[in-house]
Amino acid sequence: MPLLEIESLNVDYRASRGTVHAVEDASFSLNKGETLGLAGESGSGKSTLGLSIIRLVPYPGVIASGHVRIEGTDILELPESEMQSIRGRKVAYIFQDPMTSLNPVKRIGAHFVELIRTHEPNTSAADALGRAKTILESLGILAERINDYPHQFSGGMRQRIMIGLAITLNPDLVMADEPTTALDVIVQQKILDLLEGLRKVYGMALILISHDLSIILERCDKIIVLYAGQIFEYASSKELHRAPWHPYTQGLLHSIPNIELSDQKLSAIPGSPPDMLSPPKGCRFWPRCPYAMEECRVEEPELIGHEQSHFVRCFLYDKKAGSHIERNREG
Amino acid sequence: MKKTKTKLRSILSTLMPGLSSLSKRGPSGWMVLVGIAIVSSIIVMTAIAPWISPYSPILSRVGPIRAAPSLQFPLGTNQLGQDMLSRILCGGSLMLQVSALSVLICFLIGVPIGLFASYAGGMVDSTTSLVIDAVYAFPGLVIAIAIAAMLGPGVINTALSIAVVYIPSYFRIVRSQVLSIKELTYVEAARAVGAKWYTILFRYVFPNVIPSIVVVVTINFADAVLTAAGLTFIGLGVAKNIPDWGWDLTDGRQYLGSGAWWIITFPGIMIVLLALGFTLIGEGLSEMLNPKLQR
Amino acid sequence: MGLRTYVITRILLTIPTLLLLLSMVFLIMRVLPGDPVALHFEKKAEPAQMDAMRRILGLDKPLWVQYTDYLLGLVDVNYFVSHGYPNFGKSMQTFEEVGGQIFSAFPATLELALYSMVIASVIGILLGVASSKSYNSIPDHLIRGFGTIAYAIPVFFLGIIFQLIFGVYLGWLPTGLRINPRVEPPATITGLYTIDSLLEGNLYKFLESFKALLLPSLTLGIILSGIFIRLTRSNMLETLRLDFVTAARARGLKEGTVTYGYALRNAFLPVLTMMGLQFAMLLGGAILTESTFSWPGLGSYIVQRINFRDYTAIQGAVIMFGLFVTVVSLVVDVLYAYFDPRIRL
Amino acid sequence: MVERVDLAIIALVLIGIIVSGGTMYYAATTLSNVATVSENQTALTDSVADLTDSISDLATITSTLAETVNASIAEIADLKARLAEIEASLAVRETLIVGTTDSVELTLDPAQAYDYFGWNILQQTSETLVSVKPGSATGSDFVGDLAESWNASADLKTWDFNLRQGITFPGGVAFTATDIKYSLDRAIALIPRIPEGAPAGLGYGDIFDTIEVLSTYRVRFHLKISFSPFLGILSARSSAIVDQRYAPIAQINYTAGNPRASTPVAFVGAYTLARWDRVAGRDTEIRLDANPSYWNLASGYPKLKHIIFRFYRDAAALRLAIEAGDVDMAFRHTSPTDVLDLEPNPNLRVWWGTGAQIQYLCFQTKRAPFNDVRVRMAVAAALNRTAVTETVFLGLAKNLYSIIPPGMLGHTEAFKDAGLDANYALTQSLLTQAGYSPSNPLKFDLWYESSGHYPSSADQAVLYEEAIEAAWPGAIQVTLKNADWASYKTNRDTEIMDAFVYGWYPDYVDPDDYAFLYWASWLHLNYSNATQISLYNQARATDNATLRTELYAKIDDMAAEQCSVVPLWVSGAWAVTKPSVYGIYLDITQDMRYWLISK
Repeated sequence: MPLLEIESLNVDYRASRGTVHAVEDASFSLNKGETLGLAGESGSGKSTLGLSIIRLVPYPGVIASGHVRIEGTDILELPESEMQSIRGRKVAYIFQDPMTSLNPVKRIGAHFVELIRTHEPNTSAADALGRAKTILESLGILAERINDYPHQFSGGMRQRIMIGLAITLNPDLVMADEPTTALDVIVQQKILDLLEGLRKVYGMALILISHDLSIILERCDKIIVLYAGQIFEYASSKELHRAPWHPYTQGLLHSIPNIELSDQKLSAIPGSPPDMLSPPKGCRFWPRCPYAMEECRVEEPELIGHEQSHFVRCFLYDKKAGSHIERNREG
Repeated sequence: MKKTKTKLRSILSTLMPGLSSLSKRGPSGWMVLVGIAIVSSIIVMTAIAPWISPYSPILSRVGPIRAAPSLQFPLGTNQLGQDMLSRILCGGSLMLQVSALSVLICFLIGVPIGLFASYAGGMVDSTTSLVIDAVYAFPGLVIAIAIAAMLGPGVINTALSIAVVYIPSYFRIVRSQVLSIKELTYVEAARAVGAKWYTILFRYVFPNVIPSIVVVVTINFADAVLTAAGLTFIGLGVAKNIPDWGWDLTDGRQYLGSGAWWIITFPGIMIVLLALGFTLIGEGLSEMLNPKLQR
Repeated sequence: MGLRTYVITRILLTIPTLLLLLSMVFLIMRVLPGDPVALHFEKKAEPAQMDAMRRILGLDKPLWVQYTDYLLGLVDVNYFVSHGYPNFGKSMQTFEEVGGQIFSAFPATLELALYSMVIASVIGILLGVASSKSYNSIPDHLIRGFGTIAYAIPVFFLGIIFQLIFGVYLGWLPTGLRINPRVEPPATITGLYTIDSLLEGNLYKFLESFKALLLPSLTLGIILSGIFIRLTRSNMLETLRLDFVTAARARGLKEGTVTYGYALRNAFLPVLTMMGLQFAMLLGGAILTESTFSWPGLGSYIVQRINFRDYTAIQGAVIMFGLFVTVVSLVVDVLYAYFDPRIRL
Repeated sequence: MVERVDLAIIALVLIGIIVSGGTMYYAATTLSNVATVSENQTALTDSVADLTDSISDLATITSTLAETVNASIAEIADLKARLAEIEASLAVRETLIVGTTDSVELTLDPAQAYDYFGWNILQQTSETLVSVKPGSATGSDFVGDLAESWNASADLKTWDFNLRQGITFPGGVAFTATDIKYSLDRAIALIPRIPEGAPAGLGYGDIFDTIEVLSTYRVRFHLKISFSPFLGILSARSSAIVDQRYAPIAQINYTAGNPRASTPVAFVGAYTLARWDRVAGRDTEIRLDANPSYWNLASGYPKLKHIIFRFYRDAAALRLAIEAGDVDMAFRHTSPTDVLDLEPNPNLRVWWGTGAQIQYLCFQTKRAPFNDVRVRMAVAAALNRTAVTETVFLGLAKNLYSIIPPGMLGHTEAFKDAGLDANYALTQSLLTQAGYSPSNPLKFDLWYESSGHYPSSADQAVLYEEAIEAAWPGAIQVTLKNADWASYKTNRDTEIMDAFVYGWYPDYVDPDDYAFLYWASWLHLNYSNATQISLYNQARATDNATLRTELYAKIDDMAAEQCSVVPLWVSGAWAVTKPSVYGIYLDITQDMRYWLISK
């Protein structure tokens, strides 16, 4: 049984000006210890997808339909109290901006103690503090700083603390939403390595959410490419790297500088993501797609798969599952 | 509920195009709409009062003294046997005049001072701030009372005494805005290309201040109404031969004990409504204009 | 900058403010039509008598002399030591020491202000939090409605309504005065009846004075709570959307902890400052409340004195009010600095 | 780890909790007391029943019995104690609690006090040589208090008094003629230093010449002028006798700062001032205790041991207080509406009396339009007094057609006889003579005082304006203007008011204290009339009642032709008490004599 199983999940934002389908019919699954990457431009709904896994879609978002199963139990049916006990203990979430994700008026220690004692009520504050110290140590933060306030730490250190908080109760699944975008490049690598290392040590599954495909390619086993709330492509990172199917994925890959290909011409995808309030009819990518065809404008492609490892949402590939022979592009 | 909403919307949109767009702005939009509805209907009522009021509002003994509401006198009569309904219909004009005047004065004085002082900065700014804060840090009503007593009764005098109290809040809001806008890049840019200070002030800064001023104006309207009522309550109202909710409210008090609740209740409600109308507009706007609250 | 230096500088800064206020009032009073001298004579007043009275009141001196005399009086240390309050001069109408009058009236106002502040903050914060939690739902609208209406009611109108309901029809609570006329007021220690009666250990008196205090402070508190609800709500809405709140939820913390420990605790600081700013307004409301409830406080004092053109009394009261407000805002600032770890004093 | 910011919220909530908690606790304790008592008693009866049933567990039962009995006894005793304590603190018996909206203006020194309430308190604590007999209709029949008998010389310039003997000040010092001399000399001596005091106001300087002690119990007054209302002056509070020990001749109260510090409390009155608290220049509590050495104890005065005054801000509050039974008596002022509303109330009793407070309309005769007597008369004729007395005062004030109120000698109906009341025909003809018409309307400002110095003055003004303009629609345009008392007085002195309403309250009950209003210099009406003044002085100089009556009547008649000052109404007087209170005299003197009251 997979650790995480998402089935035809729909998340809507019900704004006063209309409804936005932030996540549309998303289905995938994740096993213990696996790493999954969620790639996509900002506004592609990757964070929403991530948050909906712990049922924290921000107002006015609502999970319209679908199932999110953690170890088989559908968390969308759980009462809030049980949901709370899952958050942080089974599933941990690391946020994009470490500067703002700690309570500015609470000491670092307090964050840990609070977390531990919420989930393990019969731990004494002292023990909890002890555990916090050791974790900080393991993250390379001096234990005596446990009584400092967040604003006294640098961004990198705060992200370490966030990671520390995430792994304190060694959860089965850690989600990291753009964990490094707010940090400068050198720190980024350090943080990612740290995450990697911890993951190996504790054997957690990891979902890495990022707009930066390159990071995901090098860190994740599986990759999901999201566009305008839809899964466009879903494959193992090797597969994807070798043969990206969807024109959008290809576009993304072309925009990554690659040392191996010396004579690579970098190219960005023309145009910009659609207005989610009124997405284009048919395939949502066709306005920007170099291979756009008649049917793309009319009807919406489905996610079709070949083998269990590679799925794509594009008319360039035959509806008949099995053959992944590309149709001649002239046709 | 829904029906009435749509009905109201259609009415308003025919009344004034653009209002309907407000109703799309969620609850805050609706607050503004309702506020506008209340205020405008009161204004209209007061305007047409002379034609629709059944009796002269100041003619005494048109009926028995302190008569309870009846068919002949729907809102009863007061201690002089004047018809309360007529007085309610006409009684708004004074409040409206006073509040409108005081807002005008506040605006004409507070905004320019705020703009210039804070734009000039330095000594000018700090000294004006000191003075303004001195006034601001003080219970406005006391100042209003003192000045009202000094100037003596009268619409303009009352308006003035109220204005003095609220000028500081204009100054402060304008100042805070200007100080932030001053540093914005496009203002910097304008300065860099050598735009004159007044161009910057009025072309670039002022337009950005307006929204927050609008909020203050509406809130000020509400406060002016309340303060005017308060001054009358303390005995600094205008002469008694003009129908005024404030006076009726104040008088009504001494007839409560003998059970004449209608003398005080209706003018009280009217004042609350008027203030409420303005407050709704103000709060709605401020919520709409507050970027932090936009979702 | 250490806390002490901060406080001291703040206090020093209030001096020019107060001086400014004083000078303004000093001038305003003197241009007011109406003459404290004439007010002493109901009918016949020969010029000689008028001059005599003018001399007695010290109004025969040139204005600047009066002003400087007054200022010198204020800083008269010996007087302060002997009387226990600064020398505000003598009332121009009753010839009593203004300082004494003010300090006998001040506790009433303080007590009223204190209780209404507590009521306002408790109502304001609790309802504000509640409505922000249920953003855009029925309870939210109801609470906002309450807040807006509360803000729009003239304070004395609400007071009169309360008197009518609780005083006249139900007869539960007294409609005026600080304590039931049949009860001896408690011995003055703090001047706050509720506290003094407790210090006296006389619960009967406490109950009586508390009953008397209930309606006025409720009136003022409710009016004020309107603003506090709005403040708390908007600040909570802002804070609730910050990352660390979501992060806290993502760590599975109880909703209560998240709301109060995280959101409110951060939203509270700006609310605190605004409360400080609202204090002046509270005192303004207190004036009307006092005259509605026959409350013998500084508010009704100043109104009554303005009618008598009692220059010295009004100057004293103004200084007192100004001092009160500035002290409160100072306390608020210090509290803020103390509570917010990001600000180091 | 306690976070700092917690404290803020906690602190806020805590205060709330403490306060409400305190109340809860108190309520709980009292209630539980009562509850346990009844519980114990039921338990007791039960156990008695058990006793009869079985003797087996007699021991236990007796023990419980003992316990319960003891317990209940203890509880009851406890409750009794509390009750007693409360009662004691209230001292209900022999105490009259008076609610009022008045307050002593400044001091209780006869040489300075010059306000109704101050005088009213002084009247309880001090004595004068003579006073008006309670219930007197005319206010001119005097009885001796400190004086036993008196006689005046023919020219009314020399007055002799034989004093009552055996009267002592509190502390046993005997009262003699020297005290009379001392007290009045003091009052006169202080005039220059207390220019606003009553002696100055009543013109002691112009009346008194010298005071001569003939013997221990005989005193003689030499006057500068022949002065018939001299007994009136002597009955005024400013002529009250003070105790030399407590009222040094040089003492001016306000120099002492605190008026109480220097207020002579030991007079020879029926009551002594036991307590006088002021907050912010307004009385908060006044308590009078019976004077153990009062000269008239023999005849059973004062009837009550204690008089306690409670002070309310306004009539509305006072009405609620008497209605709720917080006070035994409400005097000065419940509004006409309220008093009429309370009259049918079986738990209350309303006492009616004669008023002497008057109001009148003044014309600025210096300039147009009112420099023309016809215009003054026209407006006077347009006034509708009845509308005001009936509508505003609900009939509790009476139309006044003479400056001298009814009951006093010299009172006439002059203005009515001259047809100067709601006589629109006269108004129109007079205005036509003066050249006014709808095409050339008469315009003037009508001023009223708006800070509550006079009762419901705004409502009156509205009615006056209405009546005046109704007299000749279109031809009269009145602009109603108002000012607070301070400004009103300034306006009076600066003579900017065309026409204004003013009031008068007597210092002593005699036409002499009213008639001069027609030409009073301090009204700044620029009106004076030698004939009237000479008539006035003649009336002063004789004690022949019929002659005086004629003289005052003449003055009134001339006034009705001149219309410098137009009398409007005279107040009524009333007090509201609980039915158990009696002995209240509301006569023309306006004095409330508390020593006559019992309950």
